[in-house]
Amino acid sequence: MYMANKEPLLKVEAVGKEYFGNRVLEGVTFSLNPGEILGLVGENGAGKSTLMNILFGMPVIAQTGGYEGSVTLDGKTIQFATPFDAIDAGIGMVHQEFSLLPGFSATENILLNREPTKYNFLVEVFGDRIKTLDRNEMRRRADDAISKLGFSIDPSTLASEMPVGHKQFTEIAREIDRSNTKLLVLDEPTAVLTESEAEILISALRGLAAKGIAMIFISHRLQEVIDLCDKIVVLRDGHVVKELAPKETDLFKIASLMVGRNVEGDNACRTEREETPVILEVEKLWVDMPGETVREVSFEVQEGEIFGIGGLAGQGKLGVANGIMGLFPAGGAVRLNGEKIRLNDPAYSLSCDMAFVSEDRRGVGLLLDEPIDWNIAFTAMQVQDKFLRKLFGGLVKWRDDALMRAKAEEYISSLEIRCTGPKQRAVELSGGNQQKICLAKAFVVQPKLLFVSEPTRGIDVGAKKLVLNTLQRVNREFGTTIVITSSELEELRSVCDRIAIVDSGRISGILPANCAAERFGLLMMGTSEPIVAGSDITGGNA
Amino acid sequence: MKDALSKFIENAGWPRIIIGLFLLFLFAAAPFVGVRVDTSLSDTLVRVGMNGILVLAMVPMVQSGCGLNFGLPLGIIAGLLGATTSIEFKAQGLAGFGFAMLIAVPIAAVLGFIYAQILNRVKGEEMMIATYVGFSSVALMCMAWLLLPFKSPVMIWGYGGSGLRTTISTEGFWRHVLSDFASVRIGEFFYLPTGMFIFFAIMIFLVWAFFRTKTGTAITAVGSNPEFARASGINVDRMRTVSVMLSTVLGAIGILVYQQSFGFIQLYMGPLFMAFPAVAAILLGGASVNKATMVNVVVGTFLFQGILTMTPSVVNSLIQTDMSEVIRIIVSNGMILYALTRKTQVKR
Amino acid sequence: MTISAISKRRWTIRLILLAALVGVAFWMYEIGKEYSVLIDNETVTIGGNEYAAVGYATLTVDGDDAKPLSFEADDRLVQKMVARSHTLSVNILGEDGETVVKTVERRIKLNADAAAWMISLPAVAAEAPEIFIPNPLSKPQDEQSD
Amino acid sequence: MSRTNDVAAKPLFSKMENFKHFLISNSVPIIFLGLSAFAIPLSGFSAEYLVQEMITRLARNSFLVLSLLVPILAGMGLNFGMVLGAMAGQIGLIFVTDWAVVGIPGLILASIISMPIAAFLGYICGNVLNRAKGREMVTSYILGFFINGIYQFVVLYMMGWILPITSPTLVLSRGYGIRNAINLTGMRHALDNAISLSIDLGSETTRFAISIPVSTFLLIAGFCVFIVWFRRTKLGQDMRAIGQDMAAADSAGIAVERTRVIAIVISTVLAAFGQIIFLQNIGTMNTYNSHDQTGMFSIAALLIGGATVSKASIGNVFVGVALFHLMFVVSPMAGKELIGQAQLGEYFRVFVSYGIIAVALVLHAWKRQQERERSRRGLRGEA
Repeated sequence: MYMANKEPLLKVEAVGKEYFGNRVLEGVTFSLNPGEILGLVGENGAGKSTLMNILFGMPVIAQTGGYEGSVTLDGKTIQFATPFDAIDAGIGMVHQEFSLLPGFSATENILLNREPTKYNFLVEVFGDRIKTLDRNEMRRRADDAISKLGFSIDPSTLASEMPVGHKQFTEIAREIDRSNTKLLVLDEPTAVLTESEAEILISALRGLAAKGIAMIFISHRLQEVIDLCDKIVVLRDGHVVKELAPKETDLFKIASLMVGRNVEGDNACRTEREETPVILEVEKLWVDMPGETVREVSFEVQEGEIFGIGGLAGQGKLGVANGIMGLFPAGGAVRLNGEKIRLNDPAYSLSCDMAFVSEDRRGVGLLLDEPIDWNIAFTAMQVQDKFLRKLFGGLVKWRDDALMRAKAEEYISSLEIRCTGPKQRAVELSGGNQQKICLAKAFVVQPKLLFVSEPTRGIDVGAKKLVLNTLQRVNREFGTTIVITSSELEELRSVCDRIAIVDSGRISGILPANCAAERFGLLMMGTSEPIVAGSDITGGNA
Repeated sequence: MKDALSKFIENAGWPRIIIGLFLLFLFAAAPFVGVRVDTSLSDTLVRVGMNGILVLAMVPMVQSGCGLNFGLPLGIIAGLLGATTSIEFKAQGLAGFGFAMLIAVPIAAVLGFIYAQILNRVKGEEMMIATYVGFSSVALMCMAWLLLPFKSPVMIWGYGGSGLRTTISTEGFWRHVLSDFASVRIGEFFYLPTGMFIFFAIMIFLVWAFFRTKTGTAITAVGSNPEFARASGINVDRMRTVSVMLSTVLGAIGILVYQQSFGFIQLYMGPLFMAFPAVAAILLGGASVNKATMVNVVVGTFLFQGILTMTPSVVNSLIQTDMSEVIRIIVSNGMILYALTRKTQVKR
Repeated sequence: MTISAISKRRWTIRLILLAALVGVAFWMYEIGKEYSVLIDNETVTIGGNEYAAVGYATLTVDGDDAKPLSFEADDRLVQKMVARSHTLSVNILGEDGETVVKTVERRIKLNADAAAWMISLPAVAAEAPEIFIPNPLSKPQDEQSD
Repeated sequence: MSRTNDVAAKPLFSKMENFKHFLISNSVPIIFLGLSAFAIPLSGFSAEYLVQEMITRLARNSFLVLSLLVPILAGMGLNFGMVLGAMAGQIGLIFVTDWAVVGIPGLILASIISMPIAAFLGYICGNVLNRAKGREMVTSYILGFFINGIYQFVVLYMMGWILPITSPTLVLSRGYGIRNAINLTGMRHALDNAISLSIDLGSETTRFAISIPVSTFLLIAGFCVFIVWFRRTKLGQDMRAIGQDMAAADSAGIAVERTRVIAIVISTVLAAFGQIIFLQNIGTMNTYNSHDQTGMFSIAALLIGGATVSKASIGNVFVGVALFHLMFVVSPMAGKELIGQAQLGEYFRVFVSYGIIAVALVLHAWKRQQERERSRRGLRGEA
């Protein structure tokens, strides 16, 4: 399929990257020939996006101290300062988010800021931008790019009127139109497509590869990766675990490589907890949370349990807690201690002794501009009338600042929040300390059921440990039932009793936390068929 | 020391410091150009009392994240309706003033409620819309002033027989009822409208107290981060509605206080631009587009009214030209512009 | 063509156009400037020659017959003229004020400080070499008549 | 894995629905048409008078309103900062009046003088607006007031003192500062009358004579051609892109901030020319007020023509100017006939000017809020 005798188009050698002492990539090495398709797979946080950011010259890389190792394109070592340098060098990238202009036609979108123009005299006065657009040439080039893809879109359709699949094709056509594109990076291009659309895209990509364009294909749909790619690179924890040829592998092997770790083949795979009464019952829950849609989810949580919800980003795991707490439009039945919870009403959910630590710490979790004591006390004050003094026979509910400060000081010492005092504004704290405030805010309401989403995202190792320990302690000491949602499977496995994996808005399986990691891995890949424990997967290497 | 100074400058912002120094200079220069400091101070204080509550009317909306209340004319209209009605009924003295408030406040509450429903649908663009809602309500009321069936001869045009006059004197009704209450006169030139200040202080206390209650705290949180408030079970739209109604009611009370001191009720296009000095004053006092305190109100009103009082007298004597109008325009709008374009804005 | 050559050409063209714009501005000033010229019909002495005031005369500027100015002796009238070069035609009338005794045409060119001068009608009538005399009113007289 | 892609399902409009769509999308002009149809007979004005008035006012105002189109194209909303251009135009006129340059040369000279001033003010405005993204309108509105203060400072104190203005008809008797009213006698109708056409459609019984300022309309037509052409240039295309999605345009390598500044500069310079055309028709200039209402009236006219904050066409301009001024002319008389007070009609038109802007802004913001909510679900949210 590719010309093996030529020098590789792209050589990535020993690339490493650290963010603030946090190692995310190390010694990544692979190469890519013209016309070759490389599949890049790995869990969230395996380092895929960092690698792509390096390749594409995203400013964030340079701002955080650059990277180690070298990247060679066409025999030249590259060091891009901006994505535009990368584009000039012949790297095209199709991002996960569309960047199409809704009111522009397919043609205009494909040729955005690369429009062919015609000269007129005013150019001499006002510069090149006053050139008139050459509409015919634009149309011709758009047609060209689209037909190269082997797909038909009417070039005059507005992007706002296109189905999602066509938008994706338009995005790709935009990269193809660049005459110099040698390497195309596709980040989850099939995620929004229907199966038939995805098939068309796959065959179109094959056609492109045959014309000599190399590709890096990032997808969590492993079957596609196996079908399309010439070789597969598996990333885990910033390392290349293995480079595989698709012929010599299968879904299970890749999945186990991705999640890796122990392969003891724990046949027991059952929870040691004693059964307790069900506290939370979720039945056919759907949640319309942007980017994290929950389609149909049913599960039960037992009293005193720590229940984990895992899964890949964008699959809907975050939507569950947000939906139950009423933050996004939701439907279905949720029962707490057998009583039905009214959805879409945050005040009601809170009044049922449930609390929520949001994954969006700065957006939802904190009053950044207010002091720490406000942040901690606010929810309890509003929902449970704590920190209030009743004046004039309850006519006036007066805020009790002294009590708020005392409470804040209590949590500052018990959670080791590093700050100048209860009056420091939340915005001035580090991520870990902010997260502790979010936890304190939830603890103050003394919930029976606590939802915690992404409790350790973006905080340093020490704080991570403290946060998880605190959760376990609260669970043990107060018998608080906790539902933790996290992208980090290992974290879930270390603290939870049982873990549900969400894929495509549905629960693909619920397993005790001590089950083998690759079983969770397969569930994440959307393989919901029950696997006989101890079968062919036990032999996976690390 | 140097750090403290630069930090102070950073916190206060250059425009505020320049204007503060300018005012200081005006007071310092006054005796040298034959302007009496005690008269100027007295004038300034009277105007602070007159305008203070209108500036205070900015606070609730700023705190709830609705931005600067350019829709203040709406509250003023309610106040005007109260004032004209009380005169129609020949209500006099403190009771008359109370009667005017009694009429104005419910009207302001209703107008504020409607206004809030509009603002809740246009989050993020409140200010421009508030401006034009204010303007169009003033124009609508212009027609109403012509048509409303008022009969009192002190208010309607002498000859035409119908339609209210553009300015109506409150003389003989409730002119200076607050100002003269326990007022202090020191010497020939210094006059302190104690009653008005007591009233202003009460209002400030009430607003301050309101923001220490459960609801007030919720409103502050809505302004600080609406998503956080929502996740804490707060009905964001309701809190915004409460704040807008409060602002509008304060606007109505504010204009009544203004009128009793000023001595005249200005109808028709009079209220059109009244929001701007109030907005400028609170910003001058150190408020931002989404945070304001009582200190901001008092300091800002004093600085702004100080400039307005001092420039005509001092600058005129200094350079023999009346530049006060130009200075007023540049200072007030410059201040608003500065607040709107500051990069350090809390994200939404 | 290199980029610098293009930009050099462009800057040249831009400078030329800018100069042209400034030129147009001056040109517009030249052709659009309105002068209020005083025309004086008194006996004057210019360069040693005395020119006696004309009894009756009409004056038209640039052949605009619609609005002739009528002079009697010792009149001093204002005529507005746009741009600098003009042709004055003066009809000297007889005692009856109707019969044209003599017609004089005279091309004049106004200075930028036209307000400091006035035109002596007798001098024009006599076709004297110099027809401008100083304006006795020190301040520029620019009373607009509308 | 089946996913719903209902975005594409675009229903085919039936004829009836098409008509309904037309009515809804043109509801504002239609309402004003109805209002005028009601008020015209009441006012008792003759058709001849009204037609003549409309032609005059179209010639007078269209250029100003057209200058609003470019910033809308660039997604910067209604350019309340166009008063900056109006001020620049007035400064040009003050100088030209002082120099006593009259007629068409005077107008051209005034334009040339106002051009750099307007460009400079527009540059400032554009940069200020770049610091206030998302609230361009309120910022440009306040900026208008602020610059008005500086304008007053310059015109009222600098002119005749530092800036050489000598003509006693302009300078206040105190020796500096410009008088409140300036008579533009020399330039009055200079453009309108350069080529003008009188048509007499009257029969023996009815008089119907109107005059058309052809030259002014030619200039306006030229402007329209410019706008149509401008939209087809690279710069125009970039502005459209920025208007739709600043972030996407930026990631495609378009210089967003610079382009936005250019859009405002173009608008401001054109507004300066527009104000000069406006004032040559009026014939007198209120030094401290003429520009005040320029912005509001132009914006109200554009909105009445059916434009929105984010979308405006040349057609909106002419329909809007005609309808707005029809109402403007007719309403005082209609008010007088209706309740015996001309004042009422005058206040009514002020109310409409403010009200229409308020309504347009509310509708736009509301729609945007809804779209924001919908778009959260759109695009990639479906996974």
